[in-house]
Amino acid sequence: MTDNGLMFPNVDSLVEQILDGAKVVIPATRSGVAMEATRALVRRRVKNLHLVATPAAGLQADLLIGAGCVATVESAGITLDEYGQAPAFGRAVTTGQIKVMDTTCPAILAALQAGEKGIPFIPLRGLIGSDLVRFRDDYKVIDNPFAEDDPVVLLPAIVPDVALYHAPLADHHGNVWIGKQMELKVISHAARETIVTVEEFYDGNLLDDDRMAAGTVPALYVSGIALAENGAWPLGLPGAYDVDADHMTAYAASARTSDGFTQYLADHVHTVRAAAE
Amino acid sequence: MTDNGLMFPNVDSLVEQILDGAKVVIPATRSGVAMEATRALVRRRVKNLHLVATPAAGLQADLLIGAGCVATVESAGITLDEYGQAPAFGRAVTTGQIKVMDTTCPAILAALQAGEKGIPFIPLRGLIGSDLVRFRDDYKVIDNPFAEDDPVVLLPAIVPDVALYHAPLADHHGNVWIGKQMELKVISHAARETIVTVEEFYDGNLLDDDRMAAGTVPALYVSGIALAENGAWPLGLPGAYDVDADHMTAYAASARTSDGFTQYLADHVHTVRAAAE
Amino acid sequence: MEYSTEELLICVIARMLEGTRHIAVGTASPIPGSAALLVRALSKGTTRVSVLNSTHHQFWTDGAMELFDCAGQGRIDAFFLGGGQIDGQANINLVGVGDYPQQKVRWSGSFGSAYLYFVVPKVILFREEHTPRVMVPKVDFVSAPGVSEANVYRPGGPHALVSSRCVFAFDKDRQRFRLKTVHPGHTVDEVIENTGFEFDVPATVPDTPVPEPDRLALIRGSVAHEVADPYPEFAKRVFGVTLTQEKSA
Amino acid sequence: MEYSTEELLICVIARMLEGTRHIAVGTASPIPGSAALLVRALSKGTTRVSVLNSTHHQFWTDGAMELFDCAGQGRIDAFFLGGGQIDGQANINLVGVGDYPQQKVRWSGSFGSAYLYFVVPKVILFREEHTPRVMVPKVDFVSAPGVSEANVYRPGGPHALVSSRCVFAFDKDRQRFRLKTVHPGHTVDEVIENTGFEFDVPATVPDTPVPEPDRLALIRGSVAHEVADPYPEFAKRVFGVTLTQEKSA
Repeated sequence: MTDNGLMFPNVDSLVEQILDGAKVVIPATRSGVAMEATRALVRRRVKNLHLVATPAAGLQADLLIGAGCVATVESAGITLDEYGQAPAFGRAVTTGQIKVMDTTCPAILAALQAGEKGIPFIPLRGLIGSDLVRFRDDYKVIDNPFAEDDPVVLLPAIVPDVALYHAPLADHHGNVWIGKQMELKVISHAARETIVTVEEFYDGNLLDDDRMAAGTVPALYVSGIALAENGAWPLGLPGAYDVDADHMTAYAASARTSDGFTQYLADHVHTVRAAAE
Repeated sequence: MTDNGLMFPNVDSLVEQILDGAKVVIPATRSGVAMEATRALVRRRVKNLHLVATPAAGLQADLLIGAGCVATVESAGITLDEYGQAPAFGRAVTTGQIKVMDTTCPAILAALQAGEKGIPFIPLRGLIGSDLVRFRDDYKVIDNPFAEDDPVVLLPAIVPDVALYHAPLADHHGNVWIGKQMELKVISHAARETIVTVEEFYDGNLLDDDRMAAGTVPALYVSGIALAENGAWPLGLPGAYDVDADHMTAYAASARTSDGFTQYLADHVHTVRAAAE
Repeated sequence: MEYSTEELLICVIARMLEGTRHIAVGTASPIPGSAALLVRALSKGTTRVSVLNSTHHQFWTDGAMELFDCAGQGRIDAFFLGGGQIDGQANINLVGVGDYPQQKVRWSGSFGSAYLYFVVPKVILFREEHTPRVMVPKVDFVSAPGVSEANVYRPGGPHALVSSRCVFAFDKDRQRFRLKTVHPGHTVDEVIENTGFEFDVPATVPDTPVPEPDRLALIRGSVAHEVADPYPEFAKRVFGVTLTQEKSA
Repeated sequence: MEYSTEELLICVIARMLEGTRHIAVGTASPIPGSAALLVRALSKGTTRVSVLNSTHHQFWTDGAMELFDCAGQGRIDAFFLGGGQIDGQANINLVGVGDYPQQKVRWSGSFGSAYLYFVVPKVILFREEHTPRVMVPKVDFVSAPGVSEANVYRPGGPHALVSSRCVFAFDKDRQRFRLKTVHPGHTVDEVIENTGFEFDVPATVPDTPVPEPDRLALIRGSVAHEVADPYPEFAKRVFGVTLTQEKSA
């Protein structure tokens, strides 16, 4: 193991890398959400984040929005899935507290792939005639130069400042194993920095075994790693553990009101740090 | 194991799926080249193939071109690497026997990714001012609609009829393991049909193990599989075996003349079938 | 044979999907998901079903991009969409009620609708609640339009709208719904009364066929167990089936 | 201390690359590859080197796309290109001699040049053969142009041209080469005579510095062993090093 500067002693020091106003790209609910890091960001009172969901988000976005950390959300959907609508998100939209850049899943994914490729924009079929295009000044409809009378939407590339996610494994070289959640590869490539929490460390080099390498994000893209056992809790981590359904049900009930949300933060976000201190 | 119609008893019956005139996308020399299937195609005297290299090719293209199977080659390079220039390719170009659609590696890869995404075209930086753009009527330079005075090249999507490659493993469900050769995933997605030879079969389902799934092309994309031990010979297969350097040196020497090339076919392509009959 | 409303709806949707090569099912669609799995069971394996978030009924290895890329390649033949609001031109609204962006009620968002509605040949709109607040004259926000100008690339689009009261077929030429069948126990007048948009009503509107006993048996047997993987709450509530904990290696 | 031409060239290129964050090396570049590995050894690990086709010196897990995507992201700071022909505007030709397409001599093709030359900040042109047939007034085919119009997106471009006779620096403003140093044993007149294109010659042209002994030791030690993985023939010929067969698991 070399001292490559990538290893952080804890999640709180790791999230110091994410600055106020950063454009932060986050995975979908079932892809490995860095919830422990999210709680650390709330404790740090990060401000004015621009969240980009890959391509949708849930509890993570709802917590950050409710805690006042978010200025803008770019997403195809924010939902607690079977636990209902995302209550803090709903409140923030209806009160105008945040700006929402509504879009459709493949648009956000294609725009991130454009960021990955270093191309300025990417076309996508569909969308034409939807209000998503009408309200997105940054989407353009052009005539396909390769055909006659064929309108097509162009999406500008998304280049986030930071990708933040939770993965099953990292090795001491800074390589991160994401399995088949290939959209995490895309966001790691597209973002300038990639900040990761992991369940555990892997002995050896993930790149030395082709079976592991196929699902690995090389250290080249990684700016910081910290250990966070159960780091996606109360969400699940594919292949490792399931969502904590009771906790999600309780969150959905608490967060229905502003007071309930504040109480949830006190009980599950702020107190943890107090206990650790 | 279900009778899913994907399993072919041998390579000769497998390559019957590739019709004269097909647009066939092939991998680069070190990514898993279906050489045994290529010899079967030469024996079958397939005609007028349009080869698309991902993004360059070598012995496979040279053999098919020399044997008169190819009308068009779309590639960033055809080379025998350390064994020298591709002699049959060179002859075919200087005599005008084949049409070459010259391009640069990332252009062919991006155009295949456009095929994968079902988008009609994709932009790419670079290229402007090169003769690649001048001689490719199908490439267009437009003004980036998202910036002022910013010319950018647009490449039309490539949707091959067939992807043909050799992989380390397939399971009996028709899933194919490609490891980290992710461009094989791209061509399997982009092409209408995917035809694969494999070193060996894997017991169980490759999709059931997340470590394997990350490097697996699902059966959804696969049209036919046949076993071909040493199927990339004389080229290498990543993680399995190296290139047969002596054979490559001998090929490069033989193929320097048309007669030598014909003799090579007789010795190493046609006789094999005679021996098997 | 007795049947539940869910079982009726599963059979209705399954009938529309027989012979389909590849059906994809979204995250919040247990009834369409069950219908797709029923069709697969009936097809003896020739129909492929990809249930998002299922451990066992999906074939994706390329992350969140793959469903959409796969649809763009023309490899997905049927999909389901819903809507907080649906109007008579088959426009759907998944975003919210009131003037955008600062709406009175905000829902989760448009998800894949604005793409899949264009590229999947057979999109079935499914919404159990059939009331004037859902079936509206004009949606407040068009997440995905039901119809497009002739020059817009659109191999896909709406095929039918299935609710707890009836089945509408979508007529692409007339750009309107036509009442096709009314579920047993419901009436044409009731449908008209509960629908905010205008639609065509033929002289006779047959009843929706009731579930065939052999299909009910399949639904309650293998389908119920298969659907418990992606939709455990649904399987428990409707079929009384609980999946024993079974993890992939 | 005695040294070979290869060792001189390795040191020349290494001097241009010190402090570079990430150097990528193509498939047919053993001398630049050795230079990059020398820089890495000198950097105590802060320089990253990605050698294509190497088992041990590359970090790619996203297939053939990754090098180019990575360069497009601005994560690759230096790369090497060659050319069957190179002209005085730093245009390179990897395609062939004569009128395209039915050329008299056909080479392999342009590979990544038409992209990487635009997006990698420091591109070093390397071609050992320094004769009028390589260093031409105007290339027959522009695989990748040395210079672009002001409005063309081009964070990258040519930094220098290294041959077996000399080092040229490229002057972006004047769009020409300037003779920077001449290798020991060679002369300015010889360079002029063997160069088909015009270039600037300063009043005094120093000799190319000879390899430093500590660097020679590194080259013959760890670098020779590391370079034997991607370039076994080269390592055997130049350093007499053969890699013992060592396969990754």
